Order: sequence, then structure tokens, then C-alpha cells
Amino acid sequence: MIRVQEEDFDIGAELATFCAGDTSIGGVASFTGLVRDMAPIDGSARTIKTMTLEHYPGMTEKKLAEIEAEANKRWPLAASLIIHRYGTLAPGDQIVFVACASAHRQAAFDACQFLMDWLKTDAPFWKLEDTDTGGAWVEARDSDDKAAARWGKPETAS
Amino acid sequence: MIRVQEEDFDIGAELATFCAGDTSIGGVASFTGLVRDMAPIDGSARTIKTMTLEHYPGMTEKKLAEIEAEANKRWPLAASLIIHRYGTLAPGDQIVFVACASAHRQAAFDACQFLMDWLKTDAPFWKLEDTDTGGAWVEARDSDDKAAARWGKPETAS
Amino acid sequence: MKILYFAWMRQRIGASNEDMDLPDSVNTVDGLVDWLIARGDGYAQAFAKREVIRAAVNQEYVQFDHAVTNGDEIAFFPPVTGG
Amino acid sequence: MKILYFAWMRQRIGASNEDMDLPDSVNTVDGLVDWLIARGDGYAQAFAKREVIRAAVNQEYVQFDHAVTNGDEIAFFPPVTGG
Repeated sequence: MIRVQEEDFDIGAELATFCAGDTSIGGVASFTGLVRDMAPIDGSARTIKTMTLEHYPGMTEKKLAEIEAEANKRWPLAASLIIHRYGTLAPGDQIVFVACASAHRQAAFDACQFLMDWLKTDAPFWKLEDTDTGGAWVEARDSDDKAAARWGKPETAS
Repeated sequence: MIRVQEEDFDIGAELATFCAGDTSIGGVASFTGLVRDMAPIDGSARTIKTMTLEHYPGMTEKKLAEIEAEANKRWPLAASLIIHRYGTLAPGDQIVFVACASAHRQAAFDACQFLMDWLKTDAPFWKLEDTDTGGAWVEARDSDDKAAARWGKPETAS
Repeated sequence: MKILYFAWMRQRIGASNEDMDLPDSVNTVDGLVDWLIARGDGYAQAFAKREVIRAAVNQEYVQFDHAVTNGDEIAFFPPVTGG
Repeated sequence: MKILYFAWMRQRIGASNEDMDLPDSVNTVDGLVDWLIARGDGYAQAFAKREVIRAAVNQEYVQFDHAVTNGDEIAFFPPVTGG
């Protein structure tokens, strides 16, 4: 299941319901992404006041659904969940939540990392950080491309 | 933080409090282990009625604390948590919960997997499955030794 | 043809989306970019580093040699940074 | 000396723990196992596959050549299966 929303979400409630009642599940791996208070810009750290997430409505949902489908093709998952927020957030706020349930823990862990790695490079979101020295768009990181590549990610189109 | 307890735990509450207020955190990875309804015994699957977790009070807490300390030595964690239950559980019940918070997602994911892999081979717990064809102690699995070995785990003493 | 711009491309162009008639001379994403750049400084600045820009046609990532037609939804944006 | 047994070792021996005086002849975990096996069938069955048994002295994993003294807490158990 995927959800793209402006409002916050309750991890406990999400985890309790997304795979409820399926006793074939041996493990649930999850990841929550949070807004950090510091942004490394031009080599020095700046304090973040707010972070605004812009996205491409329509394509976002399509891409997240594709990424989730790919994870379910690669691993035997009993359930999976991706929630991604947009709009203006503050340090400590939740940005993204992914969870994968499987009979075996390694499948749950791997699928969970895969979802995060691929959505980082494929889901059309952009972060604008408003810091104490002004606003700046977060730049894509090589480490994210490398993280996605370990799952056999094809080169990004450009 | 580590906890060994008979009673159930509330993941949402645990996640909300174990790293609350630290806005240097960019990601929280977590894993929940659940009692499965089927046990593969002698090549065929049997239905689990209950699972009883026995442990070594004192040594359990000591080992879990050591494993957590090792994770904090290897990765820059803002917070970590291990909760492990003992006693008699039913399919779907929560057995174990680990969570790691870090500035960066890869550290959180790696530390979380490390905690699970090492506690599987080092923490003195034993599972007795009561199935439709009688009770049986769960046997240690080679795959767990291999999972622990990828983090440079020394040979188990014997 | 609907064109969408995101993040700093949107800011430089000063619009999040535009409805345009595709000129007959334009058949590919590359051709469209050349045509947009000729429209003004904002476009020229937005597409200055063409090699970093990503394009989507009808919400699918494409290479810049991909065909475009007048009924398409075409989006241009910097590398994504969600998650 | 306190000896603890867990899981199927506990079941075969029929006790979860025992307080004993360490015989003068016993100096190592291995020596203790030999001495226990001689005490009866339950012990012999519990220690039949000695190579799979794990031992802890004062709550630390040890090899079977590890020394034991009368003040130690010594535990024997099968490979662990928690998590």
C-alpha cells in the first residue's frame, strides 16, 4: 500500500494495521525518515528552520506503486507500506515511512532497504531547506545513487 | 537501552520515546520479530499452538547490553533499543523489537540488522514450540550463524 | 501539450506548468528544450545544465531523444531528493 | 559451585540448577562434564552430543578447556534460538 499525504502519520497505528491478522509473518522491518536540524551546505552545517517537500502529484503515486510492486516481485512479502509526506515540515517531523513484513527477517530487511533506496532516486520529490542563511534546494547525493545501484538499479534517464 | 520482559510492548510508544527530542536524527530503522503459525520440523510444516521462550536471567541482560554497546561502537547511533520477551506466546505475538536511530539511514539499517543477527546467536534464549504433533525445541540454524558472521562475528565458543 | 516544472526549474522559469501548442518543428524532448530556451532568459537559466535535468513524458522517465506529441504531459525537474 | 541447565538439557537432567561442591579432581569445564556424566543417565543423555553444547562460566561464553572453581556459576545449554 502507498500513501502520499500532507498530514502526519502514526507509526504505531500503521504498523499495527498494515499486516494485522497474518500469522505467517515472522518479521517486520521498518524505516522512518525524519527532518534533521542541520544541513551540510558548501561544506559547513547550517541550522534548518523548515523543510518544504515539493512533489509531482500523479507521477509520485505511480512511481511509489511501481517501486512497491518491484519489491514484492523480488521478495516474498506478506505486506508492504510506503507513506511519504509533502508540504512544509520542521526538524524532528516525520517525512517518510516504509515497512515490510515477511516470513523471514532477511527478506523484510532487504525489501525495506530496497524501498528506501529506490524511492530516494526514483520518486519525484524535492526538498527545499530554509536555513538560518536562506533557502536552498537539497542536492542529489552520489551515495543515494550507489545505494540504489546495489539492487541492480538501471542508470537514471537524462 | 535493553529490556527483557514477559509482558507485551507497544511499538508505537517505544518508537515515540526512545529517541524523542533529538533532531539530529535523520532515520530510525526497526525490526519486530513475531511468532509464526507454522514450524518447519523434519521437512514438513506443523501448526504452532504456542511458543515458550526460556532464557538465562542475568546473562541475557548482560549479553544484550554487550551487543548494544558493540553496535554503538561500530555505528554513530543517536539511540538504540532492544526489547526481548520470554514466557509463553501465541502466533502473531511480538517476541523481539530492536530500533536504531542515526543521522544517516544506512547506519540505522546496518546497526539494526547487526543487533538482530548477533542477538540470534549470542543472547541466551531458547524456543520451545508446541505444535499439533507435540512440543519441540527450535534448532539453531546455519543461516543465523552466517548472518552473524558477515559482521565479523568470532566463532561461537563450544 | 502540458509542460510541468519542479523545484529550482519552476523558480527560474516562474511557472509550475504551462499549456502550449507543440510547434511542428519539435519532435523530441531535446527539440522541445531547444525551443523553450529560445523563449527567454528564465528558460535558458533553468536548462543551462541540461545534462543534470530529468524529463518525464506522461509520468514516465525518458531520455532526451524520446518523442513528444501535442497530447503529452511533459515534466522537467532536477534530480529527485525525497525520502 | 552453582550449575544451571537450559532447554532440553534441563529437561533431560530434570533440574534447572544445582548447588554442588566441586570435586578436587575437577579443574576445567571438560572435567566437570565428565564428572557429571558419571552421575547418571540423565546427565549422560544431556551431554551425549558434547560438541553442540555451549558453556558459560559466570555468564560469559567459554571454551571447554576453561578453568572452573568452586565459587563459579556454570551454565550448560544448547545453541541459542532467540530473536
